[in-house]
Amino acid sequence: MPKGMVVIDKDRCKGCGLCVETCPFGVLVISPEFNRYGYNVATMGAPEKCTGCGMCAQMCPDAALDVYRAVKEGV
Amino acid sequence: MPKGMVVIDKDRCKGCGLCVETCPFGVLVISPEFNRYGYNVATMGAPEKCTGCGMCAQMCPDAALDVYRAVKEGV
Amino acid sequence: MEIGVIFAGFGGQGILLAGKVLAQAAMERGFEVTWLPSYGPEMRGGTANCTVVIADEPVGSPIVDRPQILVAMNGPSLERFGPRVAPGGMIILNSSLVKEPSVQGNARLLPIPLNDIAQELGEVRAANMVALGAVVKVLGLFPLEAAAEALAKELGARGREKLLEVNRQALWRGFALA
Amino acid sequence: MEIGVIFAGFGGQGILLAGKVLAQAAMERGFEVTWLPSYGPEMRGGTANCTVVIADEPVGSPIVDRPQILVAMNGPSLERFGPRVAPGGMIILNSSLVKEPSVQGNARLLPIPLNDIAQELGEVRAANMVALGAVVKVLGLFPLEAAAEALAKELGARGREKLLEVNRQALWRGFALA
Amino acid sequence: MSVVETKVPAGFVPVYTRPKSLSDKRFTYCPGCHHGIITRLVAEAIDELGIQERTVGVAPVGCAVFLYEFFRCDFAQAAHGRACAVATGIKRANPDLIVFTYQGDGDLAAIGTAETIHAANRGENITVIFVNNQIYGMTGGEMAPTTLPGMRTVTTPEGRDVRTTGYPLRISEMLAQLDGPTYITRQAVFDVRHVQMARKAILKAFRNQLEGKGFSLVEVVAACPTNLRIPPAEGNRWVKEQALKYFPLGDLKVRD
Amino acid sequence: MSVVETKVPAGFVPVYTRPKSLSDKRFTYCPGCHHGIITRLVAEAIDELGIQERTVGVAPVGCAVFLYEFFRCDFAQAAHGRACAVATGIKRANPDLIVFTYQGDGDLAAIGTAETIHAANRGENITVIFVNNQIYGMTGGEMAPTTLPGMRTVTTPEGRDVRTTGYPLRISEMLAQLDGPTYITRQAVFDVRHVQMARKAILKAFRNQLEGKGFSLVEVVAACPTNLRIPPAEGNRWVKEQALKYFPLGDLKVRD
Amino acid sequence: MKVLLRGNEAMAEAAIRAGCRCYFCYPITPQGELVEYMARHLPRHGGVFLQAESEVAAINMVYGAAAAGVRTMTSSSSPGISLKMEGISYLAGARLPAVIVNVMRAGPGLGNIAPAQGDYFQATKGGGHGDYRLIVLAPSTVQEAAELVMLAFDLSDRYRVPAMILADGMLGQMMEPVELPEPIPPGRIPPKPWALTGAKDRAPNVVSSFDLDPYRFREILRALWAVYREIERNEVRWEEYATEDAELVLVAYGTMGRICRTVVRRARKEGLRVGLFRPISLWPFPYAPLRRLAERVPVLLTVELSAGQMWEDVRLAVEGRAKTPFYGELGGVVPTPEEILSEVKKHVRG
Amino acid sequence: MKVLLRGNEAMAEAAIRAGCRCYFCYPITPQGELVEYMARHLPRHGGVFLQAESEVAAINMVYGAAAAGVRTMTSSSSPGISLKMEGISYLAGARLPAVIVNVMRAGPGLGNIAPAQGDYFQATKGGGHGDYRLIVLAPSTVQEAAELVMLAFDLSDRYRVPAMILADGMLGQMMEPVELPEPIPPGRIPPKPWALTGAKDRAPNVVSSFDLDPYRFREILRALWAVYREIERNEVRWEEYATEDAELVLVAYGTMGRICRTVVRRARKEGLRVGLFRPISLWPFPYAPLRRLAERVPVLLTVELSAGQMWEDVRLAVEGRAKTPFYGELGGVVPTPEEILSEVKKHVRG
Ligand SMILES: Cc1ncc(C[n+]2csc(CCOP(=O)(O)OP(=O)(O)O)c2C)c(N)n1
Ligand SMILES: Cc1ncc(C[n+]2csc(CCOP(=O)(O)OP(=O)(O)O)c2C)c(N)n1
Ligand code: SF4
Ligand code: SF4
Ligand code: SF4
Ligand code: SF4
Ligand code: SF4
Ligand code: SF4
Ligand SMILES: [Mg+2]
Ligand SMILES: [Mg+2]
Repeated sequence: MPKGMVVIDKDRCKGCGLCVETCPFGVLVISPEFNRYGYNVATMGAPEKCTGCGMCAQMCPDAALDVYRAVKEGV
Repeated sequence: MPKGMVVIDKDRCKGCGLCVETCPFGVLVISPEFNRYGYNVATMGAPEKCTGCGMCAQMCPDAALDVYRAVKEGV
Repeated sequence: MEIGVIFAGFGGQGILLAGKVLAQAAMERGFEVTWLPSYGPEMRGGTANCTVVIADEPVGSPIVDRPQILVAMNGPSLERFGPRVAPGGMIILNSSLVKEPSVQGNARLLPIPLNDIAQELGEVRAANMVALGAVVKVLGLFPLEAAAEALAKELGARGREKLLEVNRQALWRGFALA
Repeated sequence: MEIGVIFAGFGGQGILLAGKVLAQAAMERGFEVTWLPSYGPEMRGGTANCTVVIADEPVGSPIVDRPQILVAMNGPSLERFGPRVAPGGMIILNSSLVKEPSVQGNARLLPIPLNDIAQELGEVRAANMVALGAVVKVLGLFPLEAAAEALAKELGARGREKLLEVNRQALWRGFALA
Repeated sequence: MSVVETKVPAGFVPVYTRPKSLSDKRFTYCPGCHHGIITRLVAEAIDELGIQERTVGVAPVGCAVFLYEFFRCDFAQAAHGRACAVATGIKRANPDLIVFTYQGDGDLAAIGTAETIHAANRGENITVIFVNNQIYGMTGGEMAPTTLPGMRTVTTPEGRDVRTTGYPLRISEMLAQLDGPTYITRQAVFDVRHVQMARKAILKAFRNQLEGKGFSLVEVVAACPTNLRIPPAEGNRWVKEQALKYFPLGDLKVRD
Repeated sequence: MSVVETKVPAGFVPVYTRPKSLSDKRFTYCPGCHHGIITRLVAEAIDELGIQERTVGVAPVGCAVFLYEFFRCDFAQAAHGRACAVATGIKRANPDLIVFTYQGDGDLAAIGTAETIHAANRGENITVIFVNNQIYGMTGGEMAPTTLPGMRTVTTPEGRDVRTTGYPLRISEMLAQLDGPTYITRQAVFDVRHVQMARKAILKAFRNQLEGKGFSLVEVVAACPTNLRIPPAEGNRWVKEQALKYFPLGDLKVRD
Repeated sequence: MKVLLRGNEAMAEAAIRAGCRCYFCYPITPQGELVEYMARHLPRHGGVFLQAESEVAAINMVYGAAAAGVRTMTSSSSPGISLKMEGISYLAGARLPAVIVNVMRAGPGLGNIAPAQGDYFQATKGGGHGDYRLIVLAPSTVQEAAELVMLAFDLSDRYRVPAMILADGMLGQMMEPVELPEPIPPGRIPPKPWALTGAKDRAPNVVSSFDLDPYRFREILRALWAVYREIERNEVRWEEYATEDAELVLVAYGTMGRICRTVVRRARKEGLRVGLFRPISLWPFPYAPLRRLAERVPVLLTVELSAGQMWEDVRLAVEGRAKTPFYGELGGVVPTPEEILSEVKKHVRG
Repeated sequence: MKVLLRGNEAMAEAAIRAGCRCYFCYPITPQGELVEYMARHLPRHGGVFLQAESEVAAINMVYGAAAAGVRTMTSSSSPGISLKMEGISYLAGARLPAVIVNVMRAGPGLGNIAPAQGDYFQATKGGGHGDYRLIVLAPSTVQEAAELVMLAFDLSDRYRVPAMILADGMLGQMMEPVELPEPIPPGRIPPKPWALTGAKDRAPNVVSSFDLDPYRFREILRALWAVYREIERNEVRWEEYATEDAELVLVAYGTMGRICRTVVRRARKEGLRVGLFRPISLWPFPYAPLRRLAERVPVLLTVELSAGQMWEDVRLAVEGRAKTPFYGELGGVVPTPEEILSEVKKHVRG
């Protein structure tokens, strides 16, 4: 299980790519998929690498990202 | 003959007394005479003391004063 | 009945106050009144005037073209308003300042040395009340006491009660001289 | 005769240009025309549209409630304008982006894979000209050459002459497919 | 609008979730516009201070005109440039409210110059968020007072000529000179570190108001990729490499 | 109007005569008002530079509203606060003209804040004479942005309360921060020495324009004895002892 | 008890008694005493007096205070009112109650400070942009000025439509005896559930005049115009004096209304059958009563301190049913009763 | 040669061709292209393009440039025009020629950017204070927009009265073929001996709208009104279309004028005798021609993008001689020819 996870609200995402630029681990990519507003939305290209650091969400201009971190085992 | 001389435009003078305050030689006074606008106008109380320094004119807010200086003899 | 009174003079001569006291007195005695001052930068020209209308019906215009009474506290006021006084009207003239009245029109002239009288009373600023006393007499609409009461009220409102006595006397002197 | 054409799509799909070239071409061929764009922040919503009216009398309203032709370059445009197309009118639909057209009204549907064709031509941004070619055919008012000339003029004014050839081809492809 | 129901996935805890004081409405900003980040930071501050139920926002005319749709709090939409006057009216009428304005550089530093300066000088106990993107975004990219020298806009087609249109106006520096304001700071959001700093500044600006300390203004140097005609990521670089030359970051006035 | 014919008396030479660029009209200012001195100094500068025939003045709304009657040069009467915009229009239309505005503190620093700042920021090649008498003179003595703390005015009957109305606005200091202006200075006229300094400053401000150097502003801290309700001589002392505390004299910006 | 007050002071005191608690202003003659009175008295009643940096700022502060649900007012005179046009249009569009006092002076431009009535169109037809109306009330005595200010606050709250008092320099400056209206009981101000008080236990409130969608905005404006129609039905006010048997009726408002009253008295003394129709609400304008009058009175002479502004409404009301001559003065000149009377005599004989 | 231009661009180009050499603006939709065009082209003609800090500043810059004797213009849209009201009143009072373009949008308040005609009163009756008038010209095509801009400069100079072009968002945004008018020959601009050019070899000139003395100011205004009367005699402009035998005439201006032209064509096709009266000069309003029309046409249906503003002028012209129904839209909604036609059918049958 990856350490982190990002939930992308596809209808909010405008495919600006700032999250992609920001993610230090190359998790996110812009997909060729259009949303209903005609934008190519962000998606997790490499979900396994996500640390749940939240940096992507801090940069997202559309508040389209929620970030979660795996509960540490034993905690 | 005094060294200086001040010509006061009585209709302009509003009797504010700034010239009186300013004159270093106590030449000017506010007279009890009213002008047509109801102001007690400035006048030369001690014309003989006037040096023609022009300070009164520089302070007059109504540009009511012209200042002259005696032509030095032999010049 | 609708009587117009104009008070006019230099700024600082208490022109507006005199008018207001007259209006107040007339109001207290049941008349309809208006008081209209000159206003704005005109007042900084060094002159002031106000118009009081006293009537027994609601006053239409507070502006009076042909006043029955003019109080001219100085020369320029006489020049400006004198010719406008209604035929048979009265000009109360401050003869302390205007020695040789130039304009007169069809009005009667009542010269009173307002400043001198006030000076005598020890308060040159009471010249306006001397004039007002004379106006009340000329009007003949209500007793001088009405003006004195109104004056007391006005001075009270301004915290100037101690000036009351001398102003009262001024009123009486003016009343007596008119 | 008064024919309304609406071009609609995403911003960046060259919607306004396609409309303008159509208007220009029609004008040069002696028709009365108007061109009216969507404007203001609407354009920042990511969509754009424009309306061209071609007529043989002075055009009244440049707004068209019931267009004869709609070019829907994407899904939302079809949804928004599709139902408005006049009975018997024509919808030129970008089937590259809209696979399963949902709305249709009483109009005929002409699906053309605009993006794919443009891609084939090596310039995806020429999809608008593919559409325009189809419009000119459907209209049947003037030869495609008129549109090609107008296009040349427009690209010239923008200093984009080198795009002319591919756009010309796009026009022809659209014309041929309609 | 279909909003994805964000349930916390099993085995995970939230690190970042959409601020509660934002409504469900999609932002109307362009892709990659810094307005979106700044709007979100304001919502985060309101959440953090728990003041949503007593906050009144004042929306400008500009790309943020729809602000009142984005927030779950009371809002007034102000005439172009007059947000500080409107905020003054609200705050004076009801000092218990937390009142903020959110304004662009055209709004605040051109048409609203007088209202901004005098509200600041009076020390109105309000919070001002000032988005300096060096352009009139909403109207299509005209020169703003903050436009950089040589920058092309639709009203400076040859680039801003400082000889005829002047230099970029640093209004925050001017405001910092006044006795009235409590807190004037300039921030940016072109990377995460700066987003975090901007977030703190906005928080402080609201906290000042809660503490009755008076006028606080947070300027955020921002990018308008649309009118710069560059992709969003380049907008970040633009701010960092171009805009900051004229608009250095940092606190300009802090009174404690 | 009867103007005394000033013939030079025999055996005398003139030391000071009424400036040629003044008309015969009496000033409408109150006795002892500093406006009169400042107006005269402007006329002296115009005389000295010999520019009367190409000078266009812009009169404000305020006690100097009648300025166009006092000068023998072309004049525009501007809407309250807008003199700098009007001057901009004139100068841009005809750069050969020498254009100056003359404005009160209500005019320039309250309602005209934006016009002043932006003309300065653009570096308009005009000359601004700014009479800061800490009051709205013409309308009867209301608080100005420059009114001193605690000072009683008709709109601050208990004295200016800085907590609700702010501190005196030092707009010259704000302007001096801008890149646009060439020359910003603060002068006074409460005694002959200061009159002379003010005179020089005004001269310089006009000369700058002649040399195409851009925006120059001379603030003159002045007294309005009427609304201070004090005799004129005390007006001088007021400036010296009270006003200068908040408005220190001197050059704020000089670019050569 | 009657007190002698200036019109400006009476309006200020009436506003305070009407519960006005936020007053924003910028000085201008001839309404200076209103500003001064508020500065002196409003704070004592726990209200906010704030001198703004300009008229533009003042009207937008009013917008803010009104949005916050407080009774609020601003006052100015003609050029200052012109600067408020955008703000007033916003108030109208956002459905905010507020009172604006215009103590008119002569225009256009800087003009002068003498009384005039040249802002009638601006007040009644919308000097700002877009389709909106203000409730416009025109007092002709100081007494009425006080009463109409109180009424203006009530109507403005009731309909959520800004109200304007259209006075002039004469009315502002003159003193007259006034019986001041009682201060309103606290409960009289209607609840304002739409006000910005913090979105606690309710959905957020928004005060705005903006809707990008023409169809939605049309609905908003239709609702607004429905309110205007209601006001037109309910709030028309006017006064008639000696009109019963009149052969000529003077139509005049405000200061000219009171002067024309004197004209009527004098005319009657001379045996002329002259009456007066004095609109009190300029919007809604008393079209219907005036039209009724026109059915039986052959001449309606409009008298204004303007080139003929209300005159247009008179003609709209009359629509050719009677003669509608006009007598006006420009530039701040106030005609005397004699001048008006001699105008009257051109149209009617004894 | 015809070119395809937006209304906004055509107006800008026409201004340049009319010799406008100082243009001051503040951006606002839907007139942005006018600003942009001027920024791009005016400097090339040696003119001054200056983006001001606000609409208030812009109109006062116009005041300055006009005072200096140069042809000058500003443009804006409704809320921005409201902010110019004081400045426009000053221009009028100071007798300065200048051209103001209002590309109207829906109001009141921020409203939206769709086309509307809600600023008719503001433009024609004086949205600013005092008794003044603007020459108001309302184009209905892009071609006419260009021509009327040129005319506006000429008339404004000739009479020393500011002129306004009253357009709307549709006309500003749409493209249409235009035959651009020739640039004016340099000599066409009349000499301006009153302008501020430096008091060399002449007495000083003063540009002002101020006179404290009501009697003197009255004289100034009487002179101004004499000019207005002259303009009313000389400069009334309108267009009639198919009115000869009409049983119903549509009265509409600008954008609605052109749409109503389509309505007339369609109505005629259906055999309905419908015509169009299109005022081109809104001030001076074509009262007399409309009144003549009312003598023979039973129904004059006014159609506006407003709650009924020009309608009042129509009724003033008609004074009961004909029926004067009204059809209007609010909020930026533009009615279709069909909608208007069905309104027409309520009043006329085939
Ligand atoms: C009085 C007025 N003038 C002009 C406008 C047009 N307008 C809308 S937004 C805007 C400027 C936007 O620029 P800015 O304030 O920098 O905000 P941004 O869009 O860049 O965030 C202007 C001029 C208006 N709505 N009202
Ligand atoms: C738009 C407008 N607002 C207000 C006024 C009224 N007014 C005239 S002069 C003035 C202020 C004068 O103060 P200041 O500028 O300081 O000049 P001063 O008289 O003190 O020299 C004001 C507010 C006006 N004429 N126009
Ligand atoms: S930053 Fe946000 S809007 Fe931009 S691509 Fe990523 S998720 Fe989408
Ligand atoms: S949470 Fe961190 S690691 Fe995961 S996608 Fe976002 S930025 Fe990358
Ligand atoms: S300074 Fe001038 S105005 Fe004052 S008293 Fe002297 S001469 Fe008269
Ligand atoms: S010139 Fe000098 S000495 Fe003579 S009166 Fe004036 S100040 Fe006094
Ligand atoms: S135009 Fe610029 S500022 Fe406005 S939303 Fe788009 S990117 Fe942001
Ligand atoms: S009121 Fe004051 S500033 Fe105005 S003229 Fe009088 S003294 Fe001078
Ligand atoms: Mg911006
Ligand atoms: Mg001052």
